[in-house]
Order: sequence, then C-alpha cells, then structure tokens
Amino acid sequence: MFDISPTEWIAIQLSLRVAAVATLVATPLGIAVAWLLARRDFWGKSLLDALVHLPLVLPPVVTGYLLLLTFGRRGLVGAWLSDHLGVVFAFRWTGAALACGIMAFPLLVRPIRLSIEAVDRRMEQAAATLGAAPWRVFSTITLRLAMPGVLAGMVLGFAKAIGEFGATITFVSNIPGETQTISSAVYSLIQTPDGDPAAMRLVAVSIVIALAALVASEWFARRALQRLHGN
Amino acid sequence: MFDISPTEWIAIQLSLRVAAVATLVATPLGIAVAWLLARRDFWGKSLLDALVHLPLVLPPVVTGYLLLLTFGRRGLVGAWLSDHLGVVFAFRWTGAALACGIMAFPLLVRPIRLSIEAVDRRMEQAAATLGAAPWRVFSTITLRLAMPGVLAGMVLGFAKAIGEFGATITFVSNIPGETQTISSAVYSLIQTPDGDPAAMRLVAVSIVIALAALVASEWFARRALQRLHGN
Amino acid sequence: MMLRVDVSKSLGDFHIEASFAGAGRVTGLFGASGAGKTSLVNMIAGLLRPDRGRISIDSETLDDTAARVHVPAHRRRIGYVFQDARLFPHLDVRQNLDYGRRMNRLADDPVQRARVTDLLDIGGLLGRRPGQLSGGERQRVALGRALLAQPRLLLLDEPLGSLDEERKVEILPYLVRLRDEASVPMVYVSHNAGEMRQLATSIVMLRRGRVIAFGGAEVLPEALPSGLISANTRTSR
Amino acid sequence: MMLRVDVSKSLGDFHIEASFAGAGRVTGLFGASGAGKTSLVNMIAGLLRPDRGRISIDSETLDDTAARVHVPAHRRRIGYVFQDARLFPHLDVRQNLDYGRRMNRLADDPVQRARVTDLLDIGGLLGRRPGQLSGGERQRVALGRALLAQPRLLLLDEPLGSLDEERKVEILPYLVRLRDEASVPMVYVSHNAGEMRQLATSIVMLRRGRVIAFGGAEVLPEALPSGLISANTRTSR
Amino acid sequence: LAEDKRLTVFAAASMKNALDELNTAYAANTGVKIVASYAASSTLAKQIEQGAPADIFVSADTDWMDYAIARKDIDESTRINLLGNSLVLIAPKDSAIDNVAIGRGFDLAKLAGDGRIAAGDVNAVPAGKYAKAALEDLGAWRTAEPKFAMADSVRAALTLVARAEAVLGIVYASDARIEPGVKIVGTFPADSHRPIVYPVAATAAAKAEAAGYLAFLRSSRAKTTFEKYGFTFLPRPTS
Ligand SMILES: Nc1ncnc2c1ncn2[C@@H]1O[C@H](COP(=O)(O)OP(=O)(O)OP(=O)(O)O)[C@@H](O)[C@H]1O
Ligand SMILES: Nc1ncnc2c1ncn2[C@@H]1O[C@H](COP(=O)(O)OP(=O)(O)OP(=O)(O)O)[C@@H](O)[C@H]1O
Ligand SMILES: [Mg+2]
Ligand SMILES: [Mg+2]
Repeated sequence: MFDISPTEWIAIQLSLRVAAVATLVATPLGIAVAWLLARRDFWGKSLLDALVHLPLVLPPVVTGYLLLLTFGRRGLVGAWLSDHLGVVFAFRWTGAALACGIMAFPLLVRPIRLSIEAVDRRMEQAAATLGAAPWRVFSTITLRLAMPGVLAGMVLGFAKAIGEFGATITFVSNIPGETQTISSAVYSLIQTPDGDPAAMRLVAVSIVIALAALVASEWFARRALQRLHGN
Repeated sequence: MFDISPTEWIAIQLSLRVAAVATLVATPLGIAVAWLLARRDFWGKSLLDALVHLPLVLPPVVTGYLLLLTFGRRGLVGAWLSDHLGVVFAFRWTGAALACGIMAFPLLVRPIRLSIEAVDRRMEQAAATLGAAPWRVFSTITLRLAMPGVLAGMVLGFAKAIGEFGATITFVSNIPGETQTISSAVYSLIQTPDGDPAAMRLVAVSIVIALAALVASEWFARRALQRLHGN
Repeated sequence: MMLRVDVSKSLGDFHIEASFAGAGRVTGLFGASGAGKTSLVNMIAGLLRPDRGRISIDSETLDDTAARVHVPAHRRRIGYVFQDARLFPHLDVRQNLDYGRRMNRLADDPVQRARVTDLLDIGGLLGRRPGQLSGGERQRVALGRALLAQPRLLLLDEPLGSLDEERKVEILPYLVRLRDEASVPMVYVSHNAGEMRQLATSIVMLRRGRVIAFGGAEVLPEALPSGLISANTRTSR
Repeated sequence: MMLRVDVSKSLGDFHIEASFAGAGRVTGLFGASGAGKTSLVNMIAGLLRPDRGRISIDSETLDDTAARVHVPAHRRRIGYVFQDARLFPHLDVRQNLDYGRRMNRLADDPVQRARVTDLLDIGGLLGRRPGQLSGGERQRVALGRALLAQPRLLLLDEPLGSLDEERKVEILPYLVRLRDEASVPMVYVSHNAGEMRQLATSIVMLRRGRVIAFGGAEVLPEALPSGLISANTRTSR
Repeated sequence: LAEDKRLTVFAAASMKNALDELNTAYAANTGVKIVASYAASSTLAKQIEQGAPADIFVSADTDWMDYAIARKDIDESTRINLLGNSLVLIAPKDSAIDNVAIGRGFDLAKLAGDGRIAAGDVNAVPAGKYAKAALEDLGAWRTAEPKFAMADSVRAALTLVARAEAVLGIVYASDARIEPGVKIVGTFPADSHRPIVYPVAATAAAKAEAAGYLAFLRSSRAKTTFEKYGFTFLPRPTS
C-alpha cells in the first residue's frame, strides 16, 4: 500500500519543508503580535486583531487570490520585493510557505496570546526588581512561562500548514517539484476518476506526519507544564 | 456597493446560523474533550488528540468526503441517525453546521485545553476542602478560571466556521437557501469570469461579521481577564 | 474527637514517618521550617495520599492504604486554612466566604456570617476581589471562608502568620472560643510557641518528618521575652 | 543613605498620604494589616506609581510626578523580598538565586553565594523547583535571591513571617550584620515589635495609609511577654 | 541546460489522468520534461494573468480561455479546440431509473421526485454551466433548479450520486464511465448546449518547445489516449 511514487516523495518532502519553514518563520512574528495584542493598547489594535484572524474567516481561495494580487510577480509588493531584494514568491515553494504561514497565523497567535495573558504579572515585577530590563523580563520570564502556548500555537500552525491547500494552490498553483504539496497532490488525485487510492495513501502520510508533530509537541508541552507546576 | 441581492441575504443569514449553531454545539463538547486531554491519562489519549487535530491536517475536501461516507444517507452513522432519530444531515443546513463544527473543533479545543492546563491546581484543592465535589470544582473553579481560553476557542471556531467551505460543499454541496453559505457563494463567484466584484462584496460582509464576533469576544475576554487578575 | 494519624510518605528526598493521636480539642503541630507540617496537614485534608498508613477521625477511617481506603477531600468535611490563602481570584470576598455553604448546600445563616465577618474585620471588603486585598486581609478572608463551611475539623496552617499583633490578639481568643464553645476541633500549625500555648491542648513536635515529642505545653521550647530575639543580639553586633 | 518619601496614592477607597525620610540604615515600616505597608514599599520599588509626590534616595530622584520622573523598577537597583515569595516557577532554586546576578551582569561570586546559602540553610535545595519547597524554604530562597543581586537598598516585606523562631534567631542577626557591615540600607516591614526593635534604626508607624508616628524604638507599642497574647486570655475563656 | 528541456502545462484538474499518461510518453520520446499543474481553470487563468511561468494552458471551457486571451496572456494563434465531451444523466448503479429519453418535454424534476440532482456549480463549474444551458434549452430548468445540489467539481457531483445521496446527476461522459458506482441513464442531445470544448493554447510567454508539444497533443497517439479516457477528439489528427 505504501509504495510511494517519486513525485509523491517530492510532494511529501516539499510539504515538510513548506510547513516547517512556515511555522518557524511565523513563530517569532506570532509571538511579537501576540505580545502586542496581549499587553499593549494602541490605536488600531482591533484592526490588527481582525487582520490576524482574516485568513480564518475568508475562504482560502480568496486569501490565495489576494496573495496572488499582492505578492504575485505583477503584484505591488511582489514586484517590489523581486526588484529590490530579489525575493520571489510567485510560483515558488517560498510562496507556498508564505501562503501556509499566513493561513496558519491566526492559529499560531491565539494560543500564544492566551498564554501571555495568563502569565502572572507579579513574576514579571519580581524580575524587574532584580534588574531585568523589559525585554529581558520578556525573554527570561514571560516567554518561558508562556511556553505551553507557544508550543500549542506551533502545533496548530504546523498541522494547518500541512493541511493547507486552498490558498496555496490559488497563489502558487500546483507545480510538481516546486509548489505541489501533499495537500494539493491529494486535491488533483481526488479530481481524477481513479485517483482515490493514491489520494488515500497520501492522506495517510499526512496523518502520520501530523501525528509525529503532535507527539513531539505533547512531549515538550508536558515538560514545560511540569516546569511551571513545579514538579 | 452594498446592494446585496436576496439570495445573498439568505446566504448571509445561513452562514450566521450555521456558524453560531456549530460553535454553540461544539463548545460543550470541546470543553469536555479539552478537559480529558488536559487532565486525564487514558489508553488512546494520543489517538483522541490526533483525531481532534485531523480536520486541520486533512485537505477540507477529504474531511468532507469522509463526512459523506459517515454521515451521508448511506453512511454508517448517517443511516442509523436518520432511521432511529430522524436526524438527516445530507443536503441540509444541519449538515453544513456539522461540517463547520468538525472543521472548527481543533481550533476550539486547543485554547480551552491550554487554559485548563494553566489553572492553578491549588485553587481546585481549596474548593475540594470546602466540600465541592469534582464536577462542581470543575464548573465553579476550573471552567471559570479557564474562561479566557473558552472564549478564544469560540472565536477561532466561529471565524473558522464562517470561512469554511471545502468540507461543507463536499458534504452537503451548494444549495441556495439550504446549504449555500457566504463562503460557498464567494467560491462560485470567484470561479465565474466576471464574478469578482460580487465576491468582494460578500467577502466584505464576512469580514464585518468576523469583526463583530471579534470585538464581542474581546470585550468578554477583557472582563474575564480582569476577574482573574483581580482588578 | 479523636484524630489518629500513622503515615509515611516520601517527597523527593524528604521522608515523613509520623504517628500520633490528637485526643484533645486542638492538636498543635510545631516544628521548624521544612519539618513536614504542611505535608502532614495536606494528608489529613485528603490532598496528599500517604504512601502507607492510616488516618482516622473517631471511628471513621479517612485513609487506609492497606484497605485501599481514601476518602476524597470534598467528602471529609475538614476545613483548611492554607499557608498561602488560596482565595478564588474570580470571586469577590463575599462569594469566597459563601463558597463552602453553597457547596455543602447549607442553609444561609446571616447571623453566623455577620459574627465571622465582624470578628475578622472583613465586613468592609466584601465587594473586593482577592487581588485588591493586603496580605493580612487575604489571610483573614481565608479563615472566614473555612469557618463558614462548618467543618467538623479545622486545619490551620500558620493562619496568623501575616497578621499584626493587634489582630492576633483579637482573633486568637475567637479560635479559643471556637475550640471550647462551638467545639470545632482543630489542628493548628505554628512556629510561635506563645500561640501554641494559648491554643493547643496537645502538641506534636516535628523534626525532619518525624515526631520527636508529644504532649502538653511542656514539650514546647521555653519562651524568650519579647519575641525570642534579644537573647541573640550579642552575636550580631 | 537618605530615603525620602512623600507620596499620595488612591487604591479604590483606600488612600495613602505618607511622608517620611528614613535617614537611618534600617527604616522600619510598622502598622496593622491593611495599613498600607506593602503599597508604600511597592512605590519605593517602582512597581506602583504614586498619584502625586516624590521619592528619592540621596540625591537621586526615583519618582517625581511634578517633573514626570519615574525611574523604572529595573533601573532602581532596589532589592525586594515580597510578602509572597514570588519565586520563578520555571527556574530551580539555583537559577532563582542567580537571576539577579545575570540580569545585572555581575561577576560570579561563589564566596558570597556560599555565605548566603549557608546562612539561609538552602544549600540542600539548589536543585529543587519552587513547587517542591515548604513555605519557609520559599521565603528564605526569596531573601537569598534579593541579597545576591547586590542591591543598594533592600525592601523586606515581612520576610521572616513564615519562618520558625529558630530560623529567625539565625537570620535576624545576619540582617543586622548586613545593615552594619555591608551597610546595605533596608526598609523593613513587620508587625512584630520585637523584630523591629532589633533591626530598625528609625521607625515609621502607619495607620490607614497615614504616618502616625516617626522616630526610634520608643514609638513602638510596648512588648508583651511571650508574644503578646497572654494578656488577653482572660477574655477568651 | 535542463531548464530549456522543460515545459510547464497548466491544465484543468479533470484532465489529469489523460495528460499524465501523455506527458510521460512525450518526455520519453523527446526528452522534454513536462511539468503539469492541475487546478480549476479559473485559478489557472488568473495565475497566468499574474505572470505564472506556464507555457501551455488547457482550459476546461472556452470562457476562461477567452478571459486569458482578452488579457493578452495567450498566443491566440496557437489556440485549438482539442477535446470535446458529452453530457450525460447518471443515477446510482442500483437505481430503478434507466434509459431516459432526453429531449423536448423531458421533465427532470419529476424524474428526480423528492431527491436531489447533483451537478457541478451551474454558475462556476464548466460541466454545471453546460447542464444548466441544456436544461434551459429543453425547457426543464425552471422546475428542476430547486432540486440541484451543486458541487465544486464534477468529481464531487459523481461521488454524491455514487453514494446515492443524490438520485440523479449530470456530468461528463468521460467521468461517468470510470466511476463504478453510477450508471449512465441518458445522454443530452449535443445540440441542447454549446459544444463542450477543451481549448488548448500556448501562453504569450511560452518557450519555443511549446509548439512541438501542441503538435503532439494533436497526434493520433494523443487521440488514442484521450479517447481511452472518454473524451471526444476534435482536431483532425496530424500523424
Ligand atoms: N487595587 C486595590 N483596590 C482597592 N483597595 C486596595 C487595592 N490594593 C490594596 N488595597 C487596600 O489598600 C490597603 C493597604 O494595602 P497593603 O497591601 O498596602 O496593606 P499592608 O499594610 O501591606 O497589609 P498586610 O500587613 O495585611 O500585608 C488595604 O486595605 C487593601 O485592602
Ligand atoms: N514535591 C516535593 N519534592 C521534594 N521535596 C518536597 C516536596 N514537597 C515538599 N518537600 C520537602 O518536604 C519538606 C517538608 O515540607 P513542608 O511543606 O511539609 O514543611 P513545613 O513544615 O510546612 O515547613 P514551613 O514551616 O516552612 O512551611 C521540605 O523540606 C520540603 O522541601
Ligand atoms: Mg508549611
Ligand atoms: Mg502587606
């Protein structure tokens, strides 16, 4: 059952790369945004909050289409990036990572924000009296205490990135070896009259990947929780 | 710009109903599952965890297909439900709500679980010494202290339910007035050569809805947090 | 009331091996920091399970590892004033005080409540949340909360530690009255020999998890004048 | 060192209106539960902003609402032993003790560390997490943590409250030594007149947010023998 | 350079199995590797509009090819109508409905009873658009419309019928032939709808090799394969 074709292998590897890069790049950003939302009051906060949630609310195809219009070769940002920084998203795996990262972003931010909000401010005060500047308070206390949330966010984000396909296929198409992830491969297989067995095989693979990510994160989370609850 | 056609109105109302029902029905279930995952050790826990995350990992079309196999008229569960309880999901808005609820489930469960894990056990111990049986400890202490997580989960779930369409359209197709939500309407418009303006109008509506949900939830969350941090 | 404790328990490297029977109305647990007082009290409350042994009140067994008996905390009707107050942060003071009554489905008793809030001088705090209280206020509310649940045994883990002496002077007699009139038996943890003398009818001295003395006030170290400290000042200057 | 405080602050219905200058090496804050001691100390530490007024150490202004000066807590170099220990739950005892040194980029000083851990008798706890400590152990680690950050002023909010008398007898002289030899000035909060007498060189008496007396040990209420309580027992039986 | 020996084909998802087979053969014969991206025609057209690196566009209907040509993304001179298909009425394999005569007076609504009729979205999915046009032409649309369950692809519509969720379905003959859970109960007259056409063209930015590939698609070798998968082959094959 598990004889996986070379194209499929490539799709699997690509999915892993795309999801990993999307998650790893989005995490620090997500932490920053979560912190802003949890701790700061500023003009436009609701707007930022809404923007973060947007990819969840919009049909993925719409998000993909908006990405195409913005980051495409002819898009405003896309053209600028490619002219000035040489960064091209259009129809590259980097674009798939961008799409997955954006789709995963709300799932990443929320749990982190939740955990930051739950951090006992008195611990931060104690750190400040011991001479820790705000950013060191954040890195040594707040972020550490919010670790379970960071992990939860990363798991949700990674799982979403593995499953994402609507925005990806709309933004960077479904090019084998370049932008064809497991999910978009499954999509084209499902569209094919006799593609179901192959689709199910790939679905099984993505379940295995997600399961592995889940088990790993549970392990880390358990350790983090033990630390916090002090036993 | 905002002259919305009667069919579109119906889609908007339907989306609201579907998302609200999905969120409200899924929340108690999500709380129960979150509690199990946060607090119990049992055989098959990883399996349950994986199952909860599955709709995130699978392409929505696959989830929709699996729903069809299970809850369809000829599906194992679907046939039983329709024979014994008269509950039919196929081609009904209830089916759309089921699909949205399942797609939203992982987003609902994670934050709740996170918040339950963060609850100070010592508070629960204090409640027990005051005579509170475990389920009352849960309802009067744990759940209240985990309220920010419940709210965060509900927001994520609701937003997802508004945006969901892949699983829904595969499971219950797209029947105006019955199963055509905003998202599926947007999807068909985007596939129509001159449908973009109408699609963008509907997208604006769903952004407004999500924004309203967001603002409401922020308000509740702020209150809940103030309660917890005692000011 | 007869409280019998005969337990052993390991916490990391720390081992408790304690056996005593508190026949009196107030059993004092006396011992240095880290002696195992809180751990013992937690076992009596049902929050910590002994590795081996028995705990019983009168003829009722609360814990018996041999017979696999472990009455859960909420069925023990044992009130507990924790060393850290542990007020419920999402409830205001009034709701905190009322919590035990609600959970035990007791009838509302405004007279009793008024008496307790007056004595503890917390009547002015009823609408506040725990985060808005001072350390001593928190401890007083915790004491009131435990009393109002009408327990059959009261565990007090240094309940007066963060109270000023004026307030101690006010509250201690009330505890004595509870002991004598309301006949609510207590287990009282303190490292203040004076308090112990006042309250305890029998005293258990703990050191490193073991009972090293048991009896009346005579087992306590001799009180030093003015808070024990002056005797040592020579060494410090 | 000269600590000048002249502040007002409202917390809900509670108003603090306090002005004093602690010229001595140890300024004692003495007052009943809820008098405003912790709130005042929080203002000195920079954790609570006065509504109006000034706080300064020697010639350095820490707070001046008129001039909109507010030195943030982490730049004040003021050590604080909280009423609730506030150890970092994700760090073990060793890391908790080391935290201030790391944050202030001080050189490692094993001798000093050994001295502090020995004195506080916490050498055996270094690998533990705060959740595995007894109440008194936690308080001792908090004291050690504040000391090892080498503050120029030390705020002690009832630091000995949860310690047994033996340990108090050991630690108090050390605090006296800190005061006299290392000349670390302190603000010491306590409701124990005996401790106050031992340690404080000048005393601020607070009642309901106001300074009601200021001076030497003579402002303290007279000590009652054996912990103040016996005088009242008559009323309680 | 290997890069020069590569063509990128953007093709409608329903073409996947036929094109995959042909692409493998083409690569074996010519050494030109074909990379095919399968998605909805609408998606592909919009991507080409945004500068996607496609050399060939195979659309499932003429609308999106016209869309792309209108935006000057396609080399119009290379456009050919490559494949045709026919529209069929299907029912679950064990359905009592069989041998339906589809013509004037055909009452689809009555035939469906209180069941549903599955089809691609009649506004968006090409097969759905043809179905609606045909029914309108036959005068059966108004009564049948409320019974339509619109899927996002022909495959999804097929599944609904195969699972007997819907009592009837309207799909392409090419798809219906392969799904074992359904049977074809009638064929729509070819003149009841616009001809079903899969147009093919090279993009404006196509590599030179594109011409060879387009020629291959018109070859008799290609004809055999396409017909094997149930398509009608429209051009006169060039050897
Ligand atoms: N956020 C707040 N809102 C309202 N009242 C407050 C708030 N914070 C503190 N208070 C009140 O201010 C008073 C002073 O509190 P503070 O903690 O300074 O007292 P304290 O002298 O340290 O008492 P203790 O010895 O009991 O710790 C108390 O009566 C307390 O209830
Ligand atoms: N989970 C644990 N792991 C390891 N050691 C523990 C754990 N819990 C408690 N201990 C140790 O057990 C001993 C007894 O703790 P306990 O809290 O019972 O002391 P105590 O007599 O109440 O002290 P205090 O007066 O300081 O509150 C302490 O030395 C403590 O460090
Ligand atoms: Mg203790
Ligand atoms: Mg205080």
